[in-house]
Amino acid sequence: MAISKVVKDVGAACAGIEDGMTLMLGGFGLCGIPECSIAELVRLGVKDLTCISNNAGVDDFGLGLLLQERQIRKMISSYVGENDEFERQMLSGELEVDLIPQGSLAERCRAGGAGIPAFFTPAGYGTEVAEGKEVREFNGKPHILETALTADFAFVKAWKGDTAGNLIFKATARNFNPMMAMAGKITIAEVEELVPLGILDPNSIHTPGIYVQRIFQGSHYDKRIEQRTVRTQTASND
Amino acid sequence: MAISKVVKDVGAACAGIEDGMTLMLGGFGLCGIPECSIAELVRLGVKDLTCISNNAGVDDFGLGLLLQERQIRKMISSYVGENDEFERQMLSGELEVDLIPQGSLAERCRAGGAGIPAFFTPAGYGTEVAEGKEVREFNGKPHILETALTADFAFVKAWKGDTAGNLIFKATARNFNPMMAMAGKITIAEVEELVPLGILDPNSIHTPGIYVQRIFQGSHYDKRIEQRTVRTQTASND
Amino acid sequence: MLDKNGIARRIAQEIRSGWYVNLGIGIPTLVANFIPEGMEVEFQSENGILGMGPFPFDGEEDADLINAGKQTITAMPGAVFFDSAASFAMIRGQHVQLTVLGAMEVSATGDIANWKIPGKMVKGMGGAMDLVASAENIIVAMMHTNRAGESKLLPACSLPLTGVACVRRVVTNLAIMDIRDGAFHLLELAPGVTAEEVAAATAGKLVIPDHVPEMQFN
Amino acid sequence: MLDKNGIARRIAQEIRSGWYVNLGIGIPTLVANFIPEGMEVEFQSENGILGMGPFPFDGEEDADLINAGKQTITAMPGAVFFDSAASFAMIRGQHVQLTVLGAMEVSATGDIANWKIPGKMVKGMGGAMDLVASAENIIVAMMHTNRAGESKLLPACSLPLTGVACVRRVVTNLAIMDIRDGAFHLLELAPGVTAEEVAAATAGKLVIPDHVPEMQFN
Repeated sequence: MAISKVVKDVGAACAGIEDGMTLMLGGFGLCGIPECSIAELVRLGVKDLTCISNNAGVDDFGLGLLLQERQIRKMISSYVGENDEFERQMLSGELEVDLIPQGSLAERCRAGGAGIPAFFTPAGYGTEVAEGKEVREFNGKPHILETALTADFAFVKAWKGDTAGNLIFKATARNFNPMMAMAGKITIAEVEELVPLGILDPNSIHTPGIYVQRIFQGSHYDKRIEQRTVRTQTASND
Repeated sequence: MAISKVVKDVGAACAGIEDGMTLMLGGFGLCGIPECSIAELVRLGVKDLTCISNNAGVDDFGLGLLLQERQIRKMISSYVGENDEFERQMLSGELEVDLIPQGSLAERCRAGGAGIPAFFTPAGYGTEVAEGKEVREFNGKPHILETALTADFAFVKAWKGDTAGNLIFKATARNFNPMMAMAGKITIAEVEELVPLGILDPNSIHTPGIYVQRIFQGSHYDKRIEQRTVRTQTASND
Repeated sequence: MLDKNGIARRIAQEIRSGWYVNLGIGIPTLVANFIPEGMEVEFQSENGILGMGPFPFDGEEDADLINAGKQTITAMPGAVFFDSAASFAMIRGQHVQLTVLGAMEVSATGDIANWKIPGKMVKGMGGAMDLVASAENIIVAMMHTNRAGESKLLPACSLPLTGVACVRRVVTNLAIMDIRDGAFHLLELAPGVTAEEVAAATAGKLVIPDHVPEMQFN
Repeated sequence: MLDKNGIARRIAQEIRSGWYVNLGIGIPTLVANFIPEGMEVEFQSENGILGMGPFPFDGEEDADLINAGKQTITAMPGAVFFDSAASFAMIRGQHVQLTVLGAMEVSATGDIANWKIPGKMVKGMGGAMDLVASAENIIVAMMHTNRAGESKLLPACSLPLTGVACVRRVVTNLAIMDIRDGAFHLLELAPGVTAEEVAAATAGKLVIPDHVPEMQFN
């Protein structure tokens, strides 16, 4: 019989999170971020966090909310533009920042979940990203050794999830969520729609429930758009 | 506009396959194997092949058909039981065999497709699989360095595919097919059902068309069952 | 003395609610038959399914739905299918709480051999090397002696190894033993079996506590 | 002299049928607007889509469907969504035939810098380091000089590098140049631009052949 991962709300989901922990948070920009969990982290007031997330949100949304409250000691990301408070904290030295190539970040999370402690990649060779890292040539091309990333807690946001923790993401809101789900010692999934067992097609699951320890029905999704770009009806009729 | 990968039949799909090439073939046991392509390889009579496949078929089906015709010089697999001709050729030295742990085989194919030339895994440490390989300790546990696998041609069998080469596999017939699709210089997909563009849910594709160079509508699938196991109606009514 | 079903039944009692379990070919496969109804346990098969169900009814077999032993199976509600790389990511990443597998030999230091007899039989390791190198909790299910009557619990394995220092517990037709500090530690005896009989059938160092209880089946 | 759209239009002519193409933020994004109707080309965006379409109509934006520049987009028939690890598997594995990206500096040896100005601006490299280290075919799209009028085509980059010896071709508002043997080789001039003007705006070694044709737009 399937293992139930359902907890009653975001409060129950976030039990056990402490100061100084390492957290992973899914999302790309503001797309597919665990909005409810971030709000709860602000409410809990946990501090000295190391946050692994591709981006750092904007000033008043996403991880920007934790930055405003000075809850983050270190960010591990690939791109941190579009956030004035972030830039201020980083340039003043309040915030430690580790910038990682986006593909290496994704693969390092997957490796952390997949029991692969290290792998070689060409990304970053010859740049400051390679400093202190082993370099080895394969097929005549230099590669650097990158190590796995894991986290005490991983937070992911899915479109649909069932009681066994199986998750389906929507469109490009998938992004880093599946790998971070793999790499969390405890992975908390918030979903737009929590469905009973047997509803989701077993052939179309993006994250198997084995990676999810707690799941809850999220609410009040803002789903803010960072760069609203549209074309005009006329242009398309040409 | 999507890139069409459709070729008219298995003959067109297999153009360019030559003696001495390295081929990958998806499938686990007889489940999810590229039946039409294997039949064509027999018909073409290409020899001295190196075949990378989790298993070697049975005497009269799957890769066993190529073994019968002595077309394979070397097999790279994880499990080769259930095949008398295979055992005879191996013990007589006619056939070179490289046995690889199943998880390492899968990951090495993925690595080959993903541009990761090597990675560390604990599998096989302390066994003959580790002979000649670099050993390194991570988190107090010894790991061995495994390298990527690629192939001149990869053959995969999918349940549904569209003209852009996007593939969906069914149940456990997925197995090695997605990683081998990634690792083939030319990947040939045969499908039970070839559908027009826009029919498959873009959220539920297992193998994106970027990995598929040629796709064709397969026919006459035998889908043989290796171990038919059933329970009786009465037993279940207890 | 236990038969194969008895071994499987005893191992089933080791399984806890909330566990993901990988069962190998042979005796381990039988373990699934003894999980209490309603217990939250999911079976993983490394060819690509989580939530494996019982064998199908006659006529309902699906060639596309098999387990790692190539047997036709069914999927439980909440099951998931995935590819082989994803499957071994779960295994290597230690997301599976228990692995049960058979063996040809087990050593008193926890080594296991189960994939090759040089010059005679080479079936391959399949997923066994990944499983034993990765799992934190491995139970070996096997007969205590081979067909020639020789002990399969040895000071050191004579066959090519599948993994080193990885087996924690062995359940045989005679007994349950834990492996630590270079010895088999007798935990429970099969019904009707004496510690002396286990000692006689065990070539590796065997530690016998003062009191060894008989296995209980609930 | 070309404007940004002119640069994008000229780069579009480099694209061949059957190619998968990754377009970076800025000028590269505009390239998609100049692909002939019906040409078999698919755009990849590294946040997880293959088969990216044009911007949505007003009111049809979907917060869950964006490109790597965080802009709302649409999906073409035959599009696929995937996760970030799968996306960079495609990129790192060289399954994408062309990468077009912007730069702050490019050197005559093919180095590129586009992610950091020490002490001033640190936005991060995003996917750029993976893209430039992996792609076999990289075109840089940028203005020939910066706002201060200084050349962006240098003997060596002064800013922290994004990748080394990776850029093969540069398309600017003034010209197209190939990079090889430690020099920029002038291939085509933008309409109304002379080789002397390009030479004056190029700090790195520039090789000017006897005859340099003007860009043609079809």
